[in-house]
Amino acid sequence: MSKAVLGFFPYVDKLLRAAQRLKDAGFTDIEVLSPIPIGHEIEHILGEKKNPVKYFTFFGSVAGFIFGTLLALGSAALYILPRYGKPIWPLTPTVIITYESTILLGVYITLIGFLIFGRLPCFRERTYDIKISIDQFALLVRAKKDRLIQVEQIIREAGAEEVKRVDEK
Amino acid sequence: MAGFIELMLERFKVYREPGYYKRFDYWWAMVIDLDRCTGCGACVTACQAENNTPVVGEEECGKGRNLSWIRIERYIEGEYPNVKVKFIPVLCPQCDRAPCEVACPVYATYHNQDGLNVQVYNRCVGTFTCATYCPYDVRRFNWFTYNKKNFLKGNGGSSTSFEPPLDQQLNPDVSVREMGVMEKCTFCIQRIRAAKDRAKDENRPIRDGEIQPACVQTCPTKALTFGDLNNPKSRIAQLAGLSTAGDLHYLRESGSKISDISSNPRTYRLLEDLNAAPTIFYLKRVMKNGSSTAGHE
Amino acid sequence: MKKFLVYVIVGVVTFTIGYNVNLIYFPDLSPKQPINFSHKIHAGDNSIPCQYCHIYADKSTVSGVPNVQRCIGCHKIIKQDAPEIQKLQGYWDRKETIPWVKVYNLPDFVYFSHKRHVKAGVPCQRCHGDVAKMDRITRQAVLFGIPYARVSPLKMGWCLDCHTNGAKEFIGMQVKNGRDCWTCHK
Amino acid sequence: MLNRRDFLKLVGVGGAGAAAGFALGELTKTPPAKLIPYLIPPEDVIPGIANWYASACMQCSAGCGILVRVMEGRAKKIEGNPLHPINKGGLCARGQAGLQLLYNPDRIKNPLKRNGKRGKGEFEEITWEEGLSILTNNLMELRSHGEADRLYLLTSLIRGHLNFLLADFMKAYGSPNYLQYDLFQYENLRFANKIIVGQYTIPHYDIANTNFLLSFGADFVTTWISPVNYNYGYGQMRQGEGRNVRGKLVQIEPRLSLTGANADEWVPVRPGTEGVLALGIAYIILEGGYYRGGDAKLWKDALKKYNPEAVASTTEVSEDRIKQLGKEFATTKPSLAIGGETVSSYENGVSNLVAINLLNHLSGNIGKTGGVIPNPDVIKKSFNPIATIAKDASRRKIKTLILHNANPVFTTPETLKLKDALKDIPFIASLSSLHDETTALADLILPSHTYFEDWGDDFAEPTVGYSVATIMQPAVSPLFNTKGAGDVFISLAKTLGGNLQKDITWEDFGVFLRDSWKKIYERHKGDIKEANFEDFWNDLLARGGWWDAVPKASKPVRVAASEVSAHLSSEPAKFEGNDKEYPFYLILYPHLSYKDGRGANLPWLQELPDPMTSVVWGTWIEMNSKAATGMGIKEGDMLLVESPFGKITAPVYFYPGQRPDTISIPLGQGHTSYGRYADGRGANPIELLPAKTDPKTGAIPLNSTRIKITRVNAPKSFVKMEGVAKELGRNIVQTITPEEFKKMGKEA
Amino acid sequence: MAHQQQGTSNISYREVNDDVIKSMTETGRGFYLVLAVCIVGLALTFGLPWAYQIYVGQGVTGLQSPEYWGLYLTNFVFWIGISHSGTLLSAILFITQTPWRRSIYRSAEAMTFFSVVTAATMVFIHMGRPWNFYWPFPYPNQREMWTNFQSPLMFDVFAIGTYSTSSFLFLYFGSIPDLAAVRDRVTGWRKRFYGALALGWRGTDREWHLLQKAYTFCAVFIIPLAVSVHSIVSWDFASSKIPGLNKTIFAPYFVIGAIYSGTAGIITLMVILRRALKFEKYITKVHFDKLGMLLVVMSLLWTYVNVTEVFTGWYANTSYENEALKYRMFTTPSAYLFWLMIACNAFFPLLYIFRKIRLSIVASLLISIGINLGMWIERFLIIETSLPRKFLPFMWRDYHPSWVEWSITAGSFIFFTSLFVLFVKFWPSFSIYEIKEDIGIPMERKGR
Repeated sequence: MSKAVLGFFPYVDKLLRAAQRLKDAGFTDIEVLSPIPIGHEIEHILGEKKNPVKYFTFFGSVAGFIFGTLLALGSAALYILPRYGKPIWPLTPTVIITYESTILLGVYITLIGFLIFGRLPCFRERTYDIKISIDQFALLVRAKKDRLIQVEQIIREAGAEEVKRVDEK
Repeated sequence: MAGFIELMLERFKVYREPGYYKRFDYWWAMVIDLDRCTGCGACVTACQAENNTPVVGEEECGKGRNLSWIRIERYIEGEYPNVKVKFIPVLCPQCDRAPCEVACPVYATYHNQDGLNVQVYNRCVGTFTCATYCPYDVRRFNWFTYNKKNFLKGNGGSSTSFEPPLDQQLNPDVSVREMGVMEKCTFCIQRIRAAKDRAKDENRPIRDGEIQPACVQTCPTKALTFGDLNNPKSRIAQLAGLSTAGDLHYLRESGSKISDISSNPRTYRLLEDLNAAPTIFYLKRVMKNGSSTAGHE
Repeated sequence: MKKFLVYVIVGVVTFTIGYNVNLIYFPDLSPKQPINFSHKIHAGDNSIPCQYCHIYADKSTVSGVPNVQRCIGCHKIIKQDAPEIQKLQGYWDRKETIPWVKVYNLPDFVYFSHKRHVKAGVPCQRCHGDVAKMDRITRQAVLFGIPYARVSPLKMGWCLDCHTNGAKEFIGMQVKNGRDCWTCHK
Repeated sequence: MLNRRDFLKLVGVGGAGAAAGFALGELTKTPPAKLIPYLIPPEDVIPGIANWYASACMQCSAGCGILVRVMEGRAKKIEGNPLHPINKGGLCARGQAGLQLLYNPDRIKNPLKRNGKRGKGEFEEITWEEGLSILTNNLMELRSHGEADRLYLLTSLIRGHLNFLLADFMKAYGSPNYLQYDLFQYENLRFANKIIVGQYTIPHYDIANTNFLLSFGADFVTTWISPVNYNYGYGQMRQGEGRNVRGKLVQIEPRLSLTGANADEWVPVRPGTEGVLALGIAYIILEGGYYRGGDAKLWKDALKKYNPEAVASTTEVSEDRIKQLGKEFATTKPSLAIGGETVSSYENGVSNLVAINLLNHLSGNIGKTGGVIPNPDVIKKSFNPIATIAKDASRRKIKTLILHNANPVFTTPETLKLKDALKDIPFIASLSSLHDETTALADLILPSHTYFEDWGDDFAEPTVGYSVATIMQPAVSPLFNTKGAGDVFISLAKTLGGNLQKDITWEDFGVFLRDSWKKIYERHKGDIKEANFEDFWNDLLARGGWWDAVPKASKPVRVAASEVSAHLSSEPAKFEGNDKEYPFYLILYPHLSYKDGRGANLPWLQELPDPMTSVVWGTWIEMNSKAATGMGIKEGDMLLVESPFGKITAPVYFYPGQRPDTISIPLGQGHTSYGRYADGRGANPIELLPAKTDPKTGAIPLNSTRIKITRVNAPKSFVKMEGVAKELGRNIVQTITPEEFKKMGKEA
Repeated sequence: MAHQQQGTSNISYREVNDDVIKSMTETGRGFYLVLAVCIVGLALTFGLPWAYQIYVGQGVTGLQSPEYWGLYLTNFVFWIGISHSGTLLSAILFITQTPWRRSIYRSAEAMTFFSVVTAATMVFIHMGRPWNFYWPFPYPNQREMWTNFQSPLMFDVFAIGTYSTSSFLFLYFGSIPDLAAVRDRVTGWRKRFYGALALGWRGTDREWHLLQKAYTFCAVFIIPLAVSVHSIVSWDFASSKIPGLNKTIFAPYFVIGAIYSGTAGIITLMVILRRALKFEKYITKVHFDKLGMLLVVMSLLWTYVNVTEVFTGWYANTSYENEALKYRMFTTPSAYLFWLMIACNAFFPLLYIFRKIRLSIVASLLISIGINLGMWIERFLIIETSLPRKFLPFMWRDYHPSWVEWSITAGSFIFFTSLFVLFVKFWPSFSIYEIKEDIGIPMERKGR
């Protein structure tokens, strides 16, 4: 169990200021909790986030493509029933099935990727405050016990309305 | 691994074959001589007797829901006194490139090795697509459970389609179709099956003329002929003017008109321009004043 | 309120389970026959060939139940005083037919020909199990005294098993057009 | 969370649910199917394998041979007997539908005794013993009163050995009144043939081999005399094997029938003038010098008033047309002229038919292949008896009437008052399989077998130039508690005693039939050559009949002009009703599927679309749309049709193949007591007819009145299967011209 | 971040939460009334007739030979069409970062999902043997039977399956932050319910980042998917040989029609929601203005493809096409419908050219309902004037829908409405966080 500091800001520019100062002071484990995405602003300060989801998208689509092709052609070969004077393995209809399954698995696996990297779903209690979902922007800073006071100080100075220490489970 | 790839390539070649069958085991076909057909309707009743097609009653007939697998279409041209009446029996022509086959999502209809367009009743889920796609309107649907439905309502009487003891007539070789399935002419496939069974017992191929579907059998004028088109000596091959093997190959491979191939200038196929390649060959009716349409050169 | 809901849910779920358990695990696989006819005695102990009684098996789609005359033909002499034979005698004297209960039943849309299978050399036991060991005909397959499956499930996949390649193993013959739907459907 | 009590409750609920589900599963299980073995296996029956029994079709009087497919004792299908010379394997829709007669739900299942007022349809079931004893007692009483000749027996057309048996029975009983009745008995035709061909029979019209067929209203494709045979002939005539000329068919009739639809030319003649037109053609033949006989001069004199101008004005057929027809008929060899039901059904039917037959004589078609081939003589049938019955009954001459499958009440006009006359008969017994209109008036109903359940035979008439007999055998065991008519009469004879017992000694009809066939065998004729009768009999049953394919050489008949012209009338047929009040000619014609109405109780036939109109399940009125202009009539409207004698209501169908001054209505519907499929359906146009029968032949003239129509508001009952009957240039039924066809033959 | 004034900037964040959550938690009598009407109506017009149809058979419909396709298929195409705009529009506007999207897209997406569901039920209602509904799905089974992937109906199975699940996921993932917001405000069973749905969302920068990325990918996928869905539906018809159906123009024709009807559907829905939930401050006239402009564009496009469709038939000049066209355009009763459709879809929407009309809520409502009526007629005519004029004139026969079909058609609308009513109650029907984005990021110094 470690300790962390949670500071609430009503305004984003104050939060950004606090984050910048913390960064300058050498704190790295900074998390922002917000009711709306403020990704662009915060990325300037905390650095660009990696986006691993795109690989999921790519491999999901490829998997969907293969799945669709195999399903359409494979099942046709399993039980040979000719129809319409067309081949058992027609190309045009297969393309459509493949197209749809590419999208299907693409979407599914993208979202699975999002869940995995977003560490969702997660139902154990984590540091949170219901104000965040309304209008409060919060900075969650994890640091060694002895430096917490410094963190509190920086956050307060930056203009936080409320600062509290929380237990990080 | 190399073997597997080779196998797959080989498969690919076979499965990319249009129509899949290079040659049907038998190629059942029918020739209908319109110059002989009088439109008497014997075939319609014979079919109904053979294939357990229910009677649906006046009301349902009025909705076009009669289940006869063969019908006589009658076209009248002209006004009194110059009236031209023409008849044509229409039944499922077992198209080689049947539009219905591609429509079914569950494979309830497909093409078998005998060149028949087959309907598997108990696989049908009833999407109606095959019937909609069929240019010949020969597919028929079981709108009700006919052996439960009283079709004489309003006329005082009460009767189901197979009112006992009428049900004792039902042909055990043909299933009684359930509500909600599509059905159509099978070229009396139960007779084909029986003939194959017999031929197998006697270890011989099926003889020409051995199989007669109910309509062909009963036709008083012998306007209908049934047989194996693969056999160039068969009666139908002769009648249709398709008596060389080359003709047949050409017929299967190309979408060209039968009049280009057949040696009988009377041979034609119904709605040939739709390119469904039906295997019923009609022989043109001989009629004074010619056809009302430009059917010939 | 909430409890009631739980009860309803539990009730419905168990009801469904009970219903399906009955249908799946308690079908009448070995119905009681009007006469306790034992295939074990006839086909097993006395090694009477199947087609001695099921005379139509190689001629027709149906194999045929032996007619009463045929039963009586032997039992005029054999074991006349056994109680079950007395029952048979009773039917014969009253000129009644015996209402045997069907064990193997195929739906109306299936075409099955005993003749074709018998002529191809498929042993009867392949589908009907080792009737020579059964006192009463049963579709319940038993291993070490524990019922575990059906003798033949009579499902489409099971039929197809032989019709594709399986037949090769035991009669050395491939079924021609085995996967054509209209081989078995009508 | 979950305390003990709750847990137990849950377990309880769960257990109860599972038990209930299990119980429901048990309840909803389908009971196991039963396997019922034979007690003693029938010899030739293998379950699952069909047996075919040869028999004769009794749906009309054509006498076709059939094969009945029987599985496990039940008939499944009828097919034409390919060996049979009449139908050559073909069968018409009515023949196919015979099965529904066998399995008709409205068949009489037990003997019935009348239980209320006559005609009310109240009957009680009795046993055969009771039924037979009622009839026996009645007959005994009649005989003991010395009134044996007051027993009348009225049957449908029976031509086989049953006919002999019944004749024997009636003779031995002492009554001369054994009558047979059918609406279409073709008596007029027989009469006309007597004059020209010299035989009181219907000859064989060799359509198959003719090159020019001139048909005067003969709808031989649908119902006329022997449709399957003529259809076969038609097929051969058009595209027969080894023919180098395609036969031509010209149809002369006011309403385009199905045959007319298949003809190369249709001549819409004014109704009733067909005979005149025929004589006009005869005039051309004589004028053109095509007649080779020595008495040409006499004929010319006799026919001189039938010059083309006069004929053209009477018949409304142009002079050129008449000349062209005459020339073509005379020059095309072989040619054939036939006169059908339309022509025969005018008031002057006989003279029309004589005139038409004369054409055959004049162009030398009689006795020639492709012409009129005389048939072997058959037993002379009774005169069409309906007027007799009506008269005798109303004079209280009839004490007891036994009916067998005859239904005159439906097929005679109301104006003949047959129904009232029957009410005067003290006792009516009916041997019938079906509860028809006449049977409904009976006091005692003894249900008879259908032709699938009974022994029997049939001598086709007309045959194909040589004798043809068809055998019937019980293909199925009787469905209901019925008996064959032959068996009934044999057992009656036994109980009645006297002469009857002496003459009729067989134990049942099957034995009688076999004995009778022994006599035929002993003549050693025909195609079946066997050393002993057993083999002969087996062959007969297997083949379905006996025939002697050697045609008899016909003797030339002397036809004298003076004699013939006595039978000719130069006047068009007369129609009842004046043309001001009743503007339309009425043409009644037998329906393809019901004929005179006998097929109306078979649902397959009800649902068979009429080929010309595609109407199902009802009656309709055929009318040219030109005639309807200005009357505000739309297709499907209900019309009230009135003649001076009666009226019916039926929907209208606009039919271009119809003279505008003529209206046609098919027969067959409008039953009041003929089972659930026929009752209350459509209308019976016979009700429009006057009380007239032909004085020479007793035939009922169907086309003898004029009618008027008015539109009425009545519930519509009009179902037709056609959508639009125009091809719209879609090349659906493709054709080539005869000229092209001829050229084609040369190339090939 | 693009930030436009939409007349919402004076609303506080808290107010947004309050408004949306109030619409979910505070239930007035009106809601129960509507719900009760919906449930009863559903049972009477939808459930009972369908049960009757299953019990007696498809014969209770007016279907017949050759019109084997009737109102059910009309409804199917109609609902698939309606489904189009929701997700498609949402995705397109999302990618193009169009700000006025934010307050309407949630209900538009819901509309998509529910109309796809409605369309799917139509397929099952249309089936002859609906108890075998699972047979067209490819899954391993003891029969060793697979499905026919050549069949246009199988394309449908795949397209609709993909579309419905994808658009549901699109809807759901877009709502996660809002579900979390709801979770934070409610108590009791609702807390657990929304807690589970929110998946433990906290709103960290990482979560926001990933969500936005994933959402963008999905949006990119959804656009071609949506286009393919209605093309595939059109191939059900176009891959037949039937005159009037076998047309290459069908795919764009259907897609344009679908977007058109979908957009009109959104307008109708917006008007109703705005009134019912009193959300006038979020759905402003600006939205109607923009959607109105879009409708003018779609209307012109629709007119163009329709004219093309008729032209191709006219130029084909075969008996088949001529008769089908004649039947559609000049034969009663379909001619009435045809010209009504032209009026509703080609002429009335042109009124939107006037700004006054665009800003008039009543006019918008009327025109959008008119468009949807017209689009329904279009689908009806496509099917019901082509099938009765197939190749063999002897089989021509007019189609008369039965009361069962009409009832189920009405029922399908109630079905859709019921689903939507429940959605409004159980789901944040406006995107809380995106409206907040619209309001703007709170800064101490405005304008930064």
